Amino acid sequence: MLKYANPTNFLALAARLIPWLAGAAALALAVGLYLTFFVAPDDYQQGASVKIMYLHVPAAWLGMMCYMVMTSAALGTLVWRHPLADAAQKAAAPLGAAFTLVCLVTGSLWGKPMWGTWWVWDARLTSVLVLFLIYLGLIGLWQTIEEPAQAARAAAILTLVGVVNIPIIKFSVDWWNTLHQSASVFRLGGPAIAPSMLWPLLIMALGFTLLFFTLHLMAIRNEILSRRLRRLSITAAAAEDPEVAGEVFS
Amino acid sequence: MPQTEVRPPKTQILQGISAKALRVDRGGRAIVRGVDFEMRAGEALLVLGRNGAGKSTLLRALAGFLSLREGEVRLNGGAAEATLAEQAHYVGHADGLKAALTALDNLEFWARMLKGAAGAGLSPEGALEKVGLARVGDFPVAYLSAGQKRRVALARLFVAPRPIWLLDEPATALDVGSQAKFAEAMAAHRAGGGFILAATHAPLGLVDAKELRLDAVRPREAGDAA
Amino acid sequence: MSSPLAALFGRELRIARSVGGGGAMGVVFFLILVSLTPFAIGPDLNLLSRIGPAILWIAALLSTLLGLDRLFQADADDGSLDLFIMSSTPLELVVLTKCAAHWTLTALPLIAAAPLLGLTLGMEPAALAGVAASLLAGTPALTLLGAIGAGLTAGLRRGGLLMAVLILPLTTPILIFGVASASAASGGTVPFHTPFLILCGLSLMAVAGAPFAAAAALRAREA
Amino acid sequence: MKDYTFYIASAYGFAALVVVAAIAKITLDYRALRRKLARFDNKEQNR
Repeated sequence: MLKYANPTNFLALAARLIPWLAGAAALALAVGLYLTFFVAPDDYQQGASVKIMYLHVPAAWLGMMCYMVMTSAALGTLVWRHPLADAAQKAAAPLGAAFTLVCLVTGSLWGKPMWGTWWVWDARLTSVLVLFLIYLGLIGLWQTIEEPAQAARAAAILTLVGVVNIPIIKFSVDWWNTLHQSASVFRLGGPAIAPSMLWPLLIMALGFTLLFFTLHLMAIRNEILSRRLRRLSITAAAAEDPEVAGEVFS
Repeated sequence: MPQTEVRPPKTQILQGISAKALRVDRGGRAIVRGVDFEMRAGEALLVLGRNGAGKSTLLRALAGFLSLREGEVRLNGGAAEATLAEQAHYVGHADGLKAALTALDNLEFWARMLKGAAGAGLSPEGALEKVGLARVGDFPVAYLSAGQKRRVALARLFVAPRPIWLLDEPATALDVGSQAKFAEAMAAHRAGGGFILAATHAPLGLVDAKELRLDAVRPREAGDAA
Repeated sequence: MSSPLAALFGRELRIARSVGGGGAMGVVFFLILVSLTPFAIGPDLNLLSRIGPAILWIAALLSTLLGLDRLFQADADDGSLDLFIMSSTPLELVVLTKCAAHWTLTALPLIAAAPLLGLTLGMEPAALAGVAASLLAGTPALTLLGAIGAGLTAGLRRGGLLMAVLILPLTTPILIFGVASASAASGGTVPFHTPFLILCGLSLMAVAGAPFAAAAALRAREA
Repeated sequence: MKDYTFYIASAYGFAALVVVAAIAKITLDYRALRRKLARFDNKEQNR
């Protein structure tokens, strides 16, 4: 695995992988959408509005999964000080924020017909909102510190502190209030929803995951190139110094 | 040959500066006291003295950042009721550059912000060419070295022509080549009727410049202006 | 606007965009403050919707002020402030332009976000419109008063908190009439336009007076 | 059963909007970076 760890090899690998990943993501999403709209039955209570679940739940999973990817990249930064881990970390934060935002908005749009209000301070939506705020904080941190390696270490520490706190947040928010239907998919007794509804959900989740990895690879590639641009610009600016000193102020 | 600047009308050209018994306090203490000097167009004044003698304080007072406790500065000629500060450039320890912007953006901004009555100066590209930084014009200033930042700050003198140059240790962070060339630019400014007041340790290569020793100034004793 | 001020306005926007993601930090702080209140008060939407305007206004007040302590700090550190003082453009107009740039970057997104966040507090549309209108009228005064504080504390080490302590008491009238007009929008004895016009008056007063106070504060620094 | 098409449409619309925005931003950044890097390519091969 280490062979791909150096940025140049990674760029070559990414260039090959990205088209395949993008294709797979598009295919999975297409199948998922088809199943959602043409095959899956409506819910006896919620009617067609249950179709928003196929968007809302995968987005929530992706928001969480993205944080896990960021945490492992953070370990990569702190333990092996590897530039690729820095790039993976920085690339994941905006994507995580995007997925949690989709989760929040679709949750609100799903909640309106079901609970009558745009937003309800229930346990799971609130935890996702806090996760969204953590993502925004991380993005703010990345933008404020200019020097890439230093920013990566700072973000890594904040990510790890976050990952320790997320279960605590989850528990305290649950304690604070619970209105949301209990976790119907991962109930201890296995999924409670009908298989005809479960399949579209899993395929949509697969589509989202593939989409995430495609975008993540592309964002890592951007990050590597922008660090290279920064390095080249600095050396080019420095190169200007010695030999042209003679011609100044002429 | 530097681009010839547009000549302001005769009456507006600054003929001279005269300072009488200047006193500047900081932190309740008289840092600079009893300072007098006379300058005519084309002259240079070297403000000398050990660290803490008040060189920077005097220049900052002339630039209008600090108020004069006693004494006054009179301008002879120059734009109607324009203060000394509005006809002067000040190059201090800080370069006045925004690290996030490129050198060209910074100079473009200061050209419009400090545009005096004396018409337009060099273009930002021309000014950067003059300080030998033409090729790094579009890099963010954050990527430049201290010496390069210093030269971008000095380029400010050329984008908005103002008769008086207040220079506080202009030669710091400049390599020998740049210092020699900057001396030539100062000579050109003086030839065009400009004034230079420089606080410095390093020799600036100014030809027949007057000297104003600050640590020689004792309370109640007129500074030696000649 | 004469070209130096237009150049300054453009520069402020460019700097904000390239470093620290523009005014986004202020809006995120506003979002966090509003989200935290229900954790303290509880998830009961009826209660939250009644005090919604107050929550949004206090959050807007704090995020506008705390974003302002850096208004002159960066220029003081890199020497730009000295050159502003030397430019032929009066310092008062420079201060006004910097406040306008800061207001565009921080307050405008905040005013756009306020109604959305009001939804999470269960507020109904009339109250949301009231909050947005009152913020639009009140935030200029907040920014300009904050600029005075920023002028006083530019260059001081612990400027940020001190600035808030100095200026917050002065913003009480803006808060009172701001929340009053926001609440009046969703019915109630007081008609909407009464507190709203007073709020506009406060802002106009700030536009007229604050630049002189802030410029005097900057000149008095005698760095 | 009430008609929820508005909510479903806006949910999927918003999700599509975010996905397209993410893709657009990443590809535009990529192109801009390649353009800026081209300036250094002649002087320096990618090490």
